[in-house]
Amino acid sequence: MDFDLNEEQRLIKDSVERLLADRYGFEQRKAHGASERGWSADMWAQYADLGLLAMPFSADDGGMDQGPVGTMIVMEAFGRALALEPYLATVVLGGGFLRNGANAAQKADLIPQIVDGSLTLAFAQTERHSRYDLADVTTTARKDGGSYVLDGAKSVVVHGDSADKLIVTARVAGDRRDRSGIGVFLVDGNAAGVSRRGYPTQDGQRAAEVLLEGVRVEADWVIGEPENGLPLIEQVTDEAIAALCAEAVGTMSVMHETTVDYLKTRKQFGVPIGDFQVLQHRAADMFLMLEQARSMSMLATMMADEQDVAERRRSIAGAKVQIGRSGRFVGQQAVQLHGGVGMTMELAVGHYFKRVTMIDTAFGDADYHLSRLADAGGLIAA
Amino acid sequence: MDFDLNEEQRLIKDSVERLLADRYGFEQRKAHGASERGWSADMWAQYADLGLLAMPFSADDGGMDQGPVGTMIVMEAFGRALALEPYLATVVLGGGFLRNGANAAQKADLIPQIVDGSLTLAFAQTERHSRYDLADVTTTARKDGGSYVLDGAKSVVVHGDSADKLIVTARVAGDRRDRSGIGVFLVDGNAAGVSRRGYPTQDGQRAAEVLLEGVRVEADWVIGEPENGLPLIEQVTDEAIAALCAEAVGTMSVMHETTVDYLKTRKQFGVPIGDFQVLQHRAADMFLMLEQARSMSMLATMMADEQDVAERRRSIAGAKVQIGRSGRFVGQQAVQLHGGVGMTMELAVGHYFKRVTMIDTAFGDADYHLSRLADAGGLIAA
Amino acid sequence: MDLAFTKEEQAFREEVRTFFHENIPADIHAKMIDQHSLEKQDLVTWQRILNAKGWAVPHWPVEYGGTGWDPIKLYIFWEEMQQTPAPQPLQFGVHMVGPVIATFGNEAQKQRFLPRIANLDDWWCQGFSEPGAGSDLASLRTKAVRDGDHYVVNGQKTWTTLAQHADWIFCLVRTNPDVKKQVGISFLLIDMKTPGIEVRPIQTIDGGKEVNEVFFTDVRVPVENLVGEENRGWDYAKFLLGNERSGIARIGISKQRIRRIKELAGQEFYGSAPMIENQRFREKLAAVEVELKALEMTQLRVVAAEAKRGDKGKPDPASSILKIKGSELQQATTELLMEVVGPYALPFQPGLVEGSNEPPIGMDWAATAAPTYFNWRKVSIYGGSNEIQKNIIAKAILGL
Amino acid sequence: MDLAFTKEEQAFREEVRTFFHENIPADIHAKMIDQHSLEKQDLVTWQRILNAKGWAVPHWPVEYGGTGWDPIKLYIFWEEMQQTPAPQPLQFGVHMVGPVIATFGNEAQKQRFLPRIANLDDWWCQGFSEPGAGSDLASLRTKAVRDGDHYVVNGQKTWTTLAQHADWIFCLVRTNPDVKKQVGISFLLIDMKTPGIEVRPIQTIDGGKEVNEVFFTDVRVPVENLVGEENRGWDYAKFLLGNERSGIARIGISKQRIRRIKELAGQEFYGSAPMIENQRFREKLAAVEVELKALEMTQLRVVAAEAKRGDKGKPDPASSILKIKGSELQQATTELLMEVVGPYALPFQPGLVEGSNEPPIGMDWAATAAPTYFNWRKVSIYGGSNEIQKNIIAKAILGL
Repeated sequence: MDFDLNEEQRLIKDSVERLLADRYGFEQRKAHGASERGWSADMWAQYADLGLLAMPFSADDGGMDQGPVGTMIVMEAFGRALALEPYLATVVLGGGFLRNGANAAQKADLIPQIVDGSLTLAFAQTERHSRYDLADVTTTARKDGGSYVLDGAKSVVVHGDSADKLIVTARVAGDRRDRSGIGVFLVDGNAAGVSRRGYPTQDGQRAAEVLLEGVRVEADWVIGEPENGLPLIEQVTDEAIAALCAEAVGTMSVMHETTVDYLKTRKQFGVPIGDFQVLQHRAADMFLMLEQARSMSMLATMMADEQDVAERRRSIAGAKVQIGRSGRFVGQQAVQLHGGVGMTMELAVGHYFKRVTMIDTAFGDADYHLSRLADAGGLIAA
Repeated sequence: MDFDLNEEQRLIKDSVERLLADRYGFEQRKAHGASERGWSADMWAQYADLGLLAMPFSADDGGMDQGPVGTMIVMEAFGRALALEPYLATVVLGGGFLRNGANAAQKADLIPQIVDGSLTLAFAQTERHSRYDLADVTTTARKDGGSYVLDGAKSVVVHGDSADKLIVTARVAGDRRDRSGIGVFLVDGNAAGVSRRGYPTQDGQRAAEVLLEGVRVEADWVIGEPENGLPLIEQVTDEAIAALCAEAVGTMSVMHETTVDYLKTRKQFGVPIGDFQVLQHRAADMFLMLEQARSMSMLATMMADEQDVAERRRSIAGAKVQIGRSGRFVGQQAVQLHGGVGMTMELAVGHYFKRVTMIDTAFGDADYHLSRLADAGGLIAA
Repeated sequence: MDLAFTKEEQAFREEVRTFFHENIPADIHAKMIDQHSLEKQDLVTWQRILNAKGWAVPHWPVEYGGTGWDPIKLYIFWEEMQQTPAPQPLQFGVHMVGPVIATFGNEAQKQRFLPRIANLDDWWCQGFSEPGAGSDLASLRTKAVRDGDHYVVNGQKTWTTLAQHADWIFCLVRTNPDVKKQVGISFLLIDMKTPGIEVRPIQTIDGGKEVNEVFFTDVRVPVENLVGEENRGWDYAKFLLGNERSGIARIGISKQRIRRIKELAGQEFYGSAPMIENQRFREKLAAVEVELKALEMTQLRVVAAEAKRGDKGKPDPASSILKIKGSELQQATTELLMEVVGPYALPFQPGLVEGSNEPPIGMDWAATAAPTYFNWRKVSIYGGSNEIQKNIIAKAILGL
Repeated sequence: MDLAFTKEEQAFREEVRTFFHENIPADIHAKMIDQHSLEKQDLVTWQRILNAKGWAVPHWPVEYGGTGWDPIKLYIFWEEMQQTPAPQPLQFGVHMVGPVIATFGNEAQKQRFLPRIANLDDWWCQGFSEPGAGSDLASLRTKAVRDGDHYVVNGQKTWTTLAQHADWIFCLVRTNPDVKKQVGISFLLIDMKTPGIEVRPIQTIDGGKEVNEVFFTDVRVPVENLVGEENRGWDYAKFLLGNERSGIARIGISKQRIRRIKELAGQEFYGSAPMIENQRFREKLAAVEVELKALEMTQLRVVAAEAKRGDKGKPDPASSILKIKGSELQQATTELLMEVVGPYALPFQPGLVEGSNEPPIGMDWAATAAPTYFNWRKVSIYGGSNEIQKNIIAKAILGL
């Protein structure tokens, strides 16, 4: 057991943090977000140069083989910078489907395009009534000769407006909410029958509603088994949740640091407000919640590729619970301790608060995962 | 709407508080509790003299017609003094069954005996596996000519060891947990077939396990309808819960006052510990929780005899939730702020903490009533 | 002690409820239910409906338009308005400067301003907060220097809600810099059309622009617009803030929101069953309802005590409980709605919040969930932060 | 970074777990599971089993009986002991005075005391707290005056756990009253058989008598029983308290309690179904498990950092997190058990807690629920109250 980064990991961490420190200030981020796609193509190219887009892929596939720890390092840095680029959508989720489910030809075709920055992806999963249930899929994929024809609607597809290709879940058999019969399909964003309506999100990113009307997908572009894709989908979303946990820790760290600084510098009644014991203890409580979240982010990282699926799912659910609760507390208190200015778009803290709030709603909020975890028997075997 | 006591109520409150202030100091209480029955027969006689034992009964029955507000006044004073006498068991519960369910002959026989202090009662309801479910009754009452024969075991019967008579719930028909078929029987404590094992309780009172083996009860001593006693049982326990809420408020008030006094006088690091802002805010939080509990105690009092049964039950459940949560917070913080000495039997605060803890477990804890309330649609109509 | 409302009080509740429901314009009612932004004209319309009925300013002295209702009736009136839900009157006039003018203003000021406040002919805003002052309100630096029969005002105010619509602003200004900070402050009424006033919006994290900065550069204010005595403004401000605190529990609003959440959580067929059938969610909701019911009783106790005392001017220090718990519960309802809306919290649709006709992403009520959650973080900050309220309880009630 | 335990660490865990389960006497194990009181002889028996195995004092320097395990193995060892559940070694010897003597004592003291601590030949208790001192430990007033080759000790200690069994007590005493309170304190070892010592039990609210007052009247202590230097006792005390804090999370104990609660809540057929089938209860439990898992990871991070630094003497200030959260979770498990036991929390059965054979009221495991809940309120008070721990975090970590 070793919580320290090795030399290579340390190098990655330093380089991504340096890049973001240089290029992702508050005003720069605002400019990136104001662009049409809502993120910076230039930064994306730089991530490619740094090798960040190659991180989780195996060396055989042209990647850097950095595993979940590598993803954790990048995502925590992205969380600290509130970076807007589709790293989670493309590298973690999209890359996750390729790493865990794709055949050799698919890998050989697509992974190099991700690595060199020329391909972005988005995961089209949520539907109007599915909420957080990954098995609740009504979009259909009808087999028609050597291809499938997809019909349905996908909702709140993060980065779905700018993605080159969409990874779409669709039902080839069974009823709504059946665990079997769900396939994973790679769909070109501009394919005939695909219409996308993009819009901004609360946290300054972008998403899309995606309509699929008679969209034809060649059988070559099915990822994994079309009759039984759910275990793959669960594996990849668990990896994505682990990544989001790390991002949330980065987000919370900044809110905590900013708040402690504010307590030291902001004066009221003639003294720094950090002299008030109640606010000192609040900052201590934030620290405690942050460190508990960091611990569970590490657990999620450790368990993201655990072979025992039930144990993986329980651990990831537990991590999401802690992240949701810590994020809410740290975010709310960061705003509260900043007072009115914490509520404005002029200060960074409010933007962090919004992002950490939206991380809670991604792939199931804290209460959702608490229920899942409780139903699965909790984290401590009886 | 008027939250002030009227002249008569004020008089009752003053007299009971004065009596308890004079006769129920810390050492005196210890002596009362150490007696064989665990409470003071002498105090009981004085309550009778003051008319406290006549409070809830109608004037026609020889009572003082003071209704739920009268009970609230007495119980809050008892809570402040941690009085040990079986007022709840005899006057509120026992008297409640007589007021709400007894026929004229039963009232004429028994109420005068309660009022003059010569009769004490206890409510034998809980069974080994019933938890807080009033319909979960397996004790049987078999009709045999003009009488019933009772068999079963009742558990944790508060003041059941010293009570002259027991009010026993037993099933005349139906299966365990059926809502119908439960009767209420008045059983002499020394009747043939009754065996009682008395013991002390965590809060310094006494209770008993009661075994009923072929106990014969004349039909004259059935209270209300033997086939359908549950609504009566629910009415009376709701009244008892309202009374317990008032007792808890008295208990919490003393803990809060004692703690604030302690903060003012106890010095550490050269200053009164009440100078520390964190402890000031904790005391403010205790005050807030106390006042919220007081408000719900008033609501429970107001609703104890509400005609709309569903609304009564929801309000009483809501009050028990607030009392449980406030009691836990105020009790735990009172001990915490007193530090080590708060954990000893030498200071009153620990005794109050234990009583308020046990009030939560009486007739259903906060979580139990929260479930009941939620299932009944909450306090605010959709 | 009689803990029930009297028959008369119940009849009164029925009367106002019926009036509100029968007289609120349908479009305004719909915006309130969906938590969409109101336009200036919406508030004007509603206020004039109330004024025509004689209910515009029921809590004011009868000679200036008040109804003479006792505090319990006033409580019922406001609670029913919140539960309708109907717009609250613009507080800066009706609840803030109006009572100050009625109590401390001279006769000319009363005649000039009060009827126009009651009819919302003048839109008022509040110039108290300044950058960097926060909870230490008295440290304000905007100064007013006497020059003939004018004051010349220079400085900056902030968090000025709805200043973009305002005809008038009431300001705390420093008229004597050489004394203890509380005793050199005056209370001025300033016409927003006076040269030298600039209003700049502050964008808040919910995407709204309801608050502003207001800059004063050599703004000349006639001395007749001074309320009461020079350098006594802090007393008037404390009077005003005390009034604000006792109304801040907003129990009717929280009740209405809980009803709305129950309705939405019952409709929504996310997952295998509506949210309301989930035991955890139902119990979370019930727990909020219990606290809200307790707070309502607490509020009524404060109101009844006030009715008994008869001195409406001095707020009960227990009103700090109303502020703390009231704001916590308002925030709790926004969190519950976030849970109901789930993944549809994410889309940012400011147009929809402002009531445009663009097609919504997801449920048509989803757009306001996250902005409301973000926006309502303010209620534990403003009006004296909850931390300040606990200081007040510790000192004024507990003597610590 | 490798967040998993190594194969060797896993094998080690298996080894100690097996040893504990195979070697703990059945009667002691049963008492631990039911949270019944242990007798003195139980602790002695278990300690000698450990000592025979060479595991009595694994964290001590190897020359005095330590095993040389790194901090992670030590963590595994203690966690497994807690989870067995087996008795914790009497901390006053093994964790408190032992390391102090090993680090600051002279050779004669080491030879004389350490082997007897390891074998529990001497029962030690702790004389730090005094009436009225509380968290301000350094304000202690028990004084020791040099008289030839003795100190004469007068004063009073309190909260002295298990002093009724003690052979020895280690005390902080004031040897110089004329300097700043921290610098006039010495660390003395006192034979409990010395004339002038009186032990009086303090009854606690759980009905237990594990703590005591200890009175010293002209107690003559040979100067050879001074540890380290005169007036340097505060340094040794800080060393000792730092050791105490990092062990105070007691994650193994909370884990074992959660297992026990799951078992009991699964058995119990109260109402229409076992408690564990109630969604609310199950989620409450899961929420505690999540926090406990997070704390375990936090503990491991602290342990690993310590292993890296190698300076076991200086506690990580992050250990304050372990104290706060650890105590909160220990208390949370006692509340969960209270919920499971329900109405059977009420009977007071001190005999059963002490292990008598009287027939229980209700379930045979019910008797300890309420006393445990009451008793464990202490864990947020002692060892530096949780409020003090937050002061430490604010100052030492956050620089506030």
